[in-house]
Amino acid sequence: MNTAPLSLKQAVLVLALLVLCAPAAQAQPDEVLIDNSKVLGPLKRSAVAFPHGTHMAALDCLNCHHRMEKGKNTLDAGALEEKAKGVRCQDCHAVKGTRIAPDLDPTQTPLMQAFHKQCLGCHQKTAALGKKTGPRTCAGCHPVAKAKAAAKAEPKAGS
Amino acid sequence: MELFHDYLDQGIIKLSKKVTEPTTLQDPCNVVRSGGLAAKNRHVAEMLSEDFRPMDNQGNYNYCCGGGGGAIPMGGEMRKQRMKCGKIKAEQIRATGAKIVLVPCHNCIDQIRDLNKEYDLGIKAVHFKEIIAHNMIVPEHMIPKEEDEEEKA
Amino acid sequence: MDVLALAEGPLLWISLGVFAVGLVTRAALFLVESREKDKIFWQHFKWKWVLATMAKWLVPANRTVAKDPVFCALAYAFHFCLIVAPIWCLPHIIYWETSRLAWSFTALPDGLADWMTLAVLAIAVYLLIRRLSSPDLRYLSTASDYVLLVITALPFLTAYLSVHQSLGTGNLLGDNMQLIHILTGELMLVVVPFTKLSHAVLFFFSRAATAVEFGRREYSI
Amino acid sequence: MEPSTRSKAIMEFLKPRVGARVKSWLEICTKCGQCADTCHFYLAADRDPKMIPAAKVKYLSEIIRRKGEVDDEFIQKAYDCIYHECNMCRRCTQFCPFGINIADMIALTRALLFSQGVCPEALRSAIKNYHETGNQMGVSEEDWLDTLTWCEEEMESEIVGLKIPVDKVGAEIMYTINAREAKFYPQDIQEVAKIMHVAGASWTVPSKRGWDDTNLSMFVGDLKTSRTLVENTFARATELGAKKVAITE
Repeated sequence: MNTAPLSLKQAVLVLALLVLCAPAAQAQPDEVLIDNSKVLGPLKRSAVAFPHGTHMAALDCLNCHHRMEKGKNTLDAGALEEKAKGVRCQDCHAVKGTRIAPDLDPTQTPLMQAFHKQCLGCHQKTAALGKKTGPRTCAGCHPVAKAKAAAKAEPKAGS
Repeated sequence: MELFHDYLDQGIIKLSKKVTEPTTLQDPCNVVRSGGLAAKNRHVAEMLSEDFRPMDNQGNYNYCCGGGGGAIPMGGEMRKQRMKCGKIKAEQIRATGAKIVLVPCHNCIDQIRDLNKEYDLGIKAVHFKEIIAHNMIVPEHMIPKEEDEEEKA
Repeated sequence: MDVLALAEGPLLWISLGVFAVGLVTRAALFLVESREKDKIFWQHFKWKWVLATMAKWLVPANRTVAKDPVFCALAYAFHFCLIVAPIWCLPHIIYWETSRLAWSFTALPDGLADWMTLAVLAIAVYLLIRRLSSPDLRYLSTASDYVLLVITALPFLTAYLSVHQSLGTGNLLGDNMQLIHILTGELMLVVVPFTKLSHAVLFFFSRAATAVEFGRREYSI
Repeated sequence: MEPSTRSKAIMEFLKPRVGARVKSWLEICTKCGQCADTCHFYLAADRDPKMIPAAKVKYLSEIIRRKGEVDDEFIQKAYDCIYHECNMCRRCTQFCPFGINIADMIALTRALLFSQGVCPEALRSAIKNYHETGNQMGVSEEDWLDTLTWCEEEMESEIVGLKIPVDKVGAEIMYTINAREAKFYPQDIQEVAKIMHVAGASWTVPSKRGWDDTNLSMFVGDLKTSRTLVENTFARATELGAKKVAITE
């Protein structure tokens, strides 16, 4: 058992970190805005601007995208296309009742927790090994200034 | 004290009269705070008095008179401090306007009598037993008649 | 391993361990030593009195509240916020969720946690001013009384600064506020068992001891 | 006495007596100051911080911190505080949020000083009297019985049939007094006799050690003498088969 979902042995499947991921040959968006407000309701912290490109440069797709069966990631990297089912995290991990494919997540890890485990868990683990890695603080991924700007912008747009 | 309470409460001892002057009551630490007799203490005082005037903090949270913890039997060496710290008790007594302070404790009574002199309280500090013995109804057969007559004569 | 990894990894576990084991040890030592030296405590022990004293003093239902309502109201609020906010604030729960223990529980709304943090800070400032302005408290206080008040308040101050990035980004302090928060929090946890802050558990034993002694005069419990 | 010998003696005295409670109390006091205005010494001294109950235990904590290594001047200061600035009334404990028992610690400090031969002279002589006669005033058994007899005689003229029953076996109440009454306030004895007689009480007064219900040795922490005194009284009550012991207060 460990903080990183990749090592969750009991599970059948799990998530996709991100909104998209196509075959490696295709052009990948460098940055993806992770905004799950549709699933989670209004966000408490700013949506995460996820640098997908930077991750692709350092990691394999299957380091993050996963579908665990008997401790093995059985996801086919070649099938990772942007709109494919099972590519995005919320396809399997969701808050209760809104899960698209509940049978695919027997660990019942809610979406927000899945993100935190996947991102923060990996960053922490990598940092503990002394390697360069991404942010490990709340504001590192959810900058406060952005949230404030968003909050200001919204009422203006409404008026 | 508890015994006196029960005697008075159960009518074993009856009083011929109550104290008419305003009274107040000391709560000795060892009888009240440590002895748990606050209610009975007050009840005795009320049974003995016509005009009972409780002090501030009457009962379990009353101040010490300043004579406790060996202060009285320490004698002279403690006298100065005893008079000083007793100021609070003296003020409490003065605030009630009472003329008689009922004090069911030998330590407290010595201290309060000293305070009376020191702070000019104009009060008399007395034990319950003094009032009871003085004001109770003595059955006819116990009163020596001849002597009474002799005195009158 | 960088400082942050150290702080949120081994140091965090060590400080939580020192805190928990320390307090349990203090409690155990009290029981063992009192069995030996405070026999009177056990000879007269009655749960009735102990429960009565807790019911009076764990909530503002005692005579000291009547004597000094302002101080007591603030002191109770201080302790309530001090305990509740750190346990039920969202970022801390996320730490539990991503930890090996994978504990998860419902968080306080962010706004409420924020207000509780500010309450702890405001009351800490009040306590400091009170300590500095009263001749009595100045006379009683030793350096540790001031230091411990600061140690207690710091995690709350840094929590607020960190959550709101109040010091901005791109500067040493602002960028490292979460690290500072973690370190100050750990410092507080570590000192609790060894200082007057051990009243976190010893409060219960001290109150119980006095309740047992005052037990037959139940008003005094 | 050499300081080092004294410190050894002090620590030996304290070791079995500083238990979990005292240790916790000395440690957890947050100096919140709530005890200050509960103390009549503090209030009467115009709120002198020195008189705050929480400040008065500093001698005990200092002695423990210094491992008993204290000089005569320190002992004198401690003496002045614990004897002249505290009545051990426990009012502060009633208001302490933690229930810290200051009076207990003052009593322990007094006992510690007593173990080092330091205590108020008047109390020392009372203790001597206790040992010699069983009462604080040094009243001999003869004088005591004498006092009772003339108290009885004087009262007989006021109340018909009044008796002060001495050593009556099987009486319900054994009455004890403050030895000061025997010496200075005999009318107290007479008043009680009158009340008892009118109430028709079954009562008695012991003639031997135990009739003085004061326990001044307690104030200096001489628990050995204290114990003997209490044992005396209970021994008399047992001998006389009394169901209750009434004390003079």
